[in-house]
Amino acid sequence: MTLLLAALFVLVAATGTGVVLSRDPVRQVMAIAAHGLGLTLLFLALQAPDVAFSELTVGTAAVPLLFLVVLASIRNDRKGQ
Amino acid sequence: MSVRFRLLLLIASTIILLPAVVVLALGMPAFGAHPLPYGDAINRDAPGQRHISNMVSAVNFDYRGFDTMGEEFMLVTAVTGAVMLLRGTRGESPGAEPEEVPGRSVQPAGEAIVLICRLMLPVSLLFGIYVVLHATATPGGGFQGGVIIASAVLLLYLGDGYRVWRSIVRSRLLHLCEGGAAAAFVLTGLVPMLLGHAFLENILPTGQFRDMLAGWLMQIENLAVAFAVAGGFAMLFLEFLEETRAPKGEE
Amino acid sequence: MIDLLPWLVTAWLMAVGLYGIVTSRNYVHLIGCLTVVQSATYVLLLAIGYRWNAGPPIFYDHPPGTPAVDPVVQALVLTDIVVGATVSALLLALALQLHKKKGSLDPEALRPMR
Amino acid sequence: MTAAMLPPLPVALPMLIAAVLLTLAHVWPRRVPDTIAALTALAVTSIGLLLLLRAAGGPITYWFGQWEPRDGVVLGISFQVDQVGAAMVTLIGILFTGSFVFAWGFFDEVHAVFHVLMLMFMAALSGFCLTHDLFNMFVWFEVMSVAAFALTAYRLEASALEAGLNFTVTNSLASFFMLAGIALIYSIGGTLDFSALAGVVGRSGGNPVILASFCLLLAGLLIKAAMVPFQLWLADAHALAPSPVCVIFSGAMVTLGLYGASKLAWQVFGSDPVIRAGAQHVMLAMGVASTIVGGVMCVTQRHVKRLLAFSTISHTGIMLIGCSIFTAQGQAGTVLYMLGHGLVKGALFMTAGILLATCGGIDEIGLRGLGRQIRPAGIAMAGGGLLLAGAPVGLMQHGTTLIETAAAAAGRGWVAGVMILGGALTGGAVLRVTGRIFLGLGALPGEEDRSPTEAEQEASDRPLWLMLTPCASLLALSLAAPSSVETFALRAITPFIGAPAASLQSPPAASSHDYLPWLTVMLALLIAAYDLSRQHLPGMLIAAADASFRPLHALLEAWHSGLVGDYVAWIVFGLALVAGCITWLAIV
Repeated sequence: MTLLLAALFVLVAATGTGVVLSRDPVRQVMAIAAHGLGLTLLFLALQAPDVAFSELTVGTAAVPLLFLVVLASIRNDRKGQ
Repeated sequence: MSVRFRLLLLIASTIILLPAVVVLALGMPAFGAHPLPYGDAINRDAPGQRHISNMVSAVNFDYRGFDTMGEEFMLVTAVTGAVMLLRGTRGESPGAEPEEVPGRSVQPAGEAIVLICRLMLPVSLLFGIYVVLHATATPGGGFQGGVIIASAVLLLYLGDGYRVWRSIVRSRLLHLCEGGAAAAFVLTGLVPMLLGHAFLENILPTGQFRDMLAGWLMQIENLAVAFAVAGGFAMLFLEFLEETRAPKGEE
Repeated sequence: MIDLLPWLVTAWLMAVGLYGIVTSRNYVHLIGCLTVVQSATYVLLLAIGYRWNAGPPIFYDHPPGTPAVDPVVQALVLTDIVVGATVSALLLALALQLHKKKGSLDPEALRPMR
Repeated sequence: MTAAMLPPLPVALPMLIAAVLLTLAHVWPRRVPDTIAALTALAVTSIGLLLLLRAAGGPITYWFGQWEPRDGVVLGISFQVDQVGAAMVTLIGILFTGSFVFAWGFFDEVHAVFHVLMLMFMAALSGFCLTHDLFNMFVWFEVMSVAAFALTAYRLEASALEAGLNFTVTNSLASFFMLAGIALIYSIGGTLDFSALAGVVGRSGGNPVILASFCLLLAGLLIKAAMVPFQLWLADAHALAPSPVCVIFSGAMVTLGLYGASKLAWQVFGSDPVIRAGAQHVMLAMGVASTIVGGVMCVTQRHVKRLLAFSTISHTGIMLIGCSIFTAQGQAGTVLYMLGHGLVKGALFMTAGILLATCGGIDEIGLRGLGRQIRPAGIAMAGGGLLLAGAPVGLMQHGTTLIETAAAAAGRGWVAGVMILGGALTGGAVLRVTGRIFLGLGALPGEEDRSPTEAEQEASDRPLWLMLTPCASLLALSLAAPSSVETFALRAITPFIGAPAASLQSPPAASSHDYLPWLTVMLALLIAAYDLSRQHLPGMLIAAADASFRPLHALLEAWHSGLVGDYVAWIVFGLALVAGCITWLAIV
């Protein structure tokens, strides 16, 4: 258990760093989803299934989707001009 | 100010904060082994007092229900603000005719995709409702279930396309979902008060332990949250997706 | 080691997120960094509520009375995650509108009243 | 309905109305939301007044869901209504009533979004004032922030959107800091109730975790209160939000950050001598810096709303100085100053709104002499300027007297000088604006010519009297303070600072420096007169004065760069300074 938790804590730190370091917005969306997934696993290991569930639906699905939609419409905007 | 100057500021801050963080980390109570009087009291008393098995829901919808009311209104506020910003000059009238953005190839969705989406829609809708209803027994509840329901509705867009999605998902209906649910939550507080109890006091019978519908007033609050979250997220999806289309008649 | 790790990870997520915000050249990227700072607070809260060899605070499969972790912090985080997402949506909406008006998302190019 | 039901109502009522408006506004005639919103605000005002009366006998505690503490464990959330909190709720109600009347017919959209957001804003501000639970305080802090973010960008113009983004990013960080602080103290105390937490702090004095928790909470709340070096977001947000919203921002929201900080410092962390000493020094330093920076920036602005925004920073700095004394007298003075400043600043932002509506602009230099047709607005603005400068009447002056006496008693009489400087600079700036716009003076602009400005306009089809009435009422309310208000404030402050009633101090002897208010007003008039008569003064003098002042102005203006990266870097630096100072004092 200790090892698993330690590994997941490190994973979350790594994915969070990934979100910051991926400067290309599209790649960043993937990083955000990965970070959300990492958090979900960590929360599960921390015995918080409710929170993990919430993070899974929001952090790995809804928020990245909104980011993608925004990026798509920005691309459209560029083409329109 | 240049980025270099900002980084200097950050480095200076790090030099000050780093020792503080180390001292703090060393001074923190032992991970996983320190007393948690509040949580323990809930874990000890809530099953008996509230007859429900999910302690997180007990905290959210009963002991600290007032916080959840605030959170629900925060959600409604944020969604209202985002929708106001997105509609902006576009106005509210739905583009009945899907506009096509020049230079963007619009392929009709393949039949397989349409089929999968149509199949997935009821399944995920049911799953969302299941998650909502099991708030007091097992992991799940209005917050998570609401997001799932909103995402399920989004499958309409992916499968059947813009026109069907727009004709089924009406923003007025979503406003009703959100606003009505928020009003219902306040009423679960006000009605007990008008009957001579405290604000948000759980005056209904709490039902059987481990029963799906245990904790009556909590169920109502849970449903209110589910409607607000589902309505709010569906509204966000709707307005953001609308943005990917050029306004009508601009070509 | 595991005693310190949660707190150090929290501090790291905060620091790296703030670094990202300060150096960001794209508002969408900046909003992503903001969610990283926010995730730090979730990790901190849940780590504080954790307890070794205890189950989730849901007494469906285990009878009440079995050791369980703190449900209060979980309730706090649970609501905040969903609400945090809507605040991100608000920020994205702001950024999107701004891009429509100014055609740019670079914070260095966008300064109010100037 | 009985009186025992009052405490939740300032929150529940506006929320219910907001939810109903959101659901039904599109089927109602246009003016219905205006009416309902104004009536709700009026109802909150009267609830605040009733609470003020009922709390006279001691604070009222209200447990939500009937979860009273059992066996010493606090299970639920409570409101604790003392007279200070009730007075703040009353102020919020008054400001919102004024703002809704002022904005009558201003916002013509179908969904009454403006009213929904404003009502949520009001509920959150009231909840923030009354709550006795740390996480609940955070919830209301977030709700008020979110409503404020959306309202800032309401005009949907590029600048307003940028200001909204900067505001959202900085203030979201503030709430993350607060949440982290809450988590830290929860790890030690295992409770969220103020009283229970105070017990925890008392038991485990000097614990670094509690120290860190205090630093994070203080930083979060002072970002909201816009104290140097956290102040950078404020000028953008206030300058670009619609004027009815600015009334609330400056009058209530910013000062509530300070109110929250001092509430926590007294009610939760008050028993820790290290934190208290640290907070005294940090608050004093930040207060003095804010007063001066705000004052200097204020006097060099030409965009009237931006000018008023900087004056808010300056005056909030004065309030922070009042908090930093940590005596009953200083705190009582701060509360009076908050109330008076809220009313005066609200009225001033309304005069700015009148300019936007009738003259179609907000740029002081561009509007020179154009205000001659709306003389009553000029009188209101001049009155507001004199009150800001510290004219010896009204609530603000009573607050100033108490703070100055308390500072002298604590051996820091010199802060009176800083307060005079702040009052003179901000009052002088407002008087200069009045003279230039309404009298057509000051043909040759000074340093303010170099400040940023922007064309702006607000709906112009509203009758002048409708906008002037709330403005004049706010000014009249701030003047209608009987001389017994100081005694009243000293009595009301005892439960707020958690002092036993026995330690109640006798009312202060009349200040021995009766000439001080006049000195400030004279200084303000001098500053305004100098700026307005530049073309008549010898060129050598002007050039010398400008040359010595310009670098300072340029530096400060460059600091308020409008770049979110800068703002966040300074926030981190500010957090480091706060933490560093308090840690240093803990070690020494």
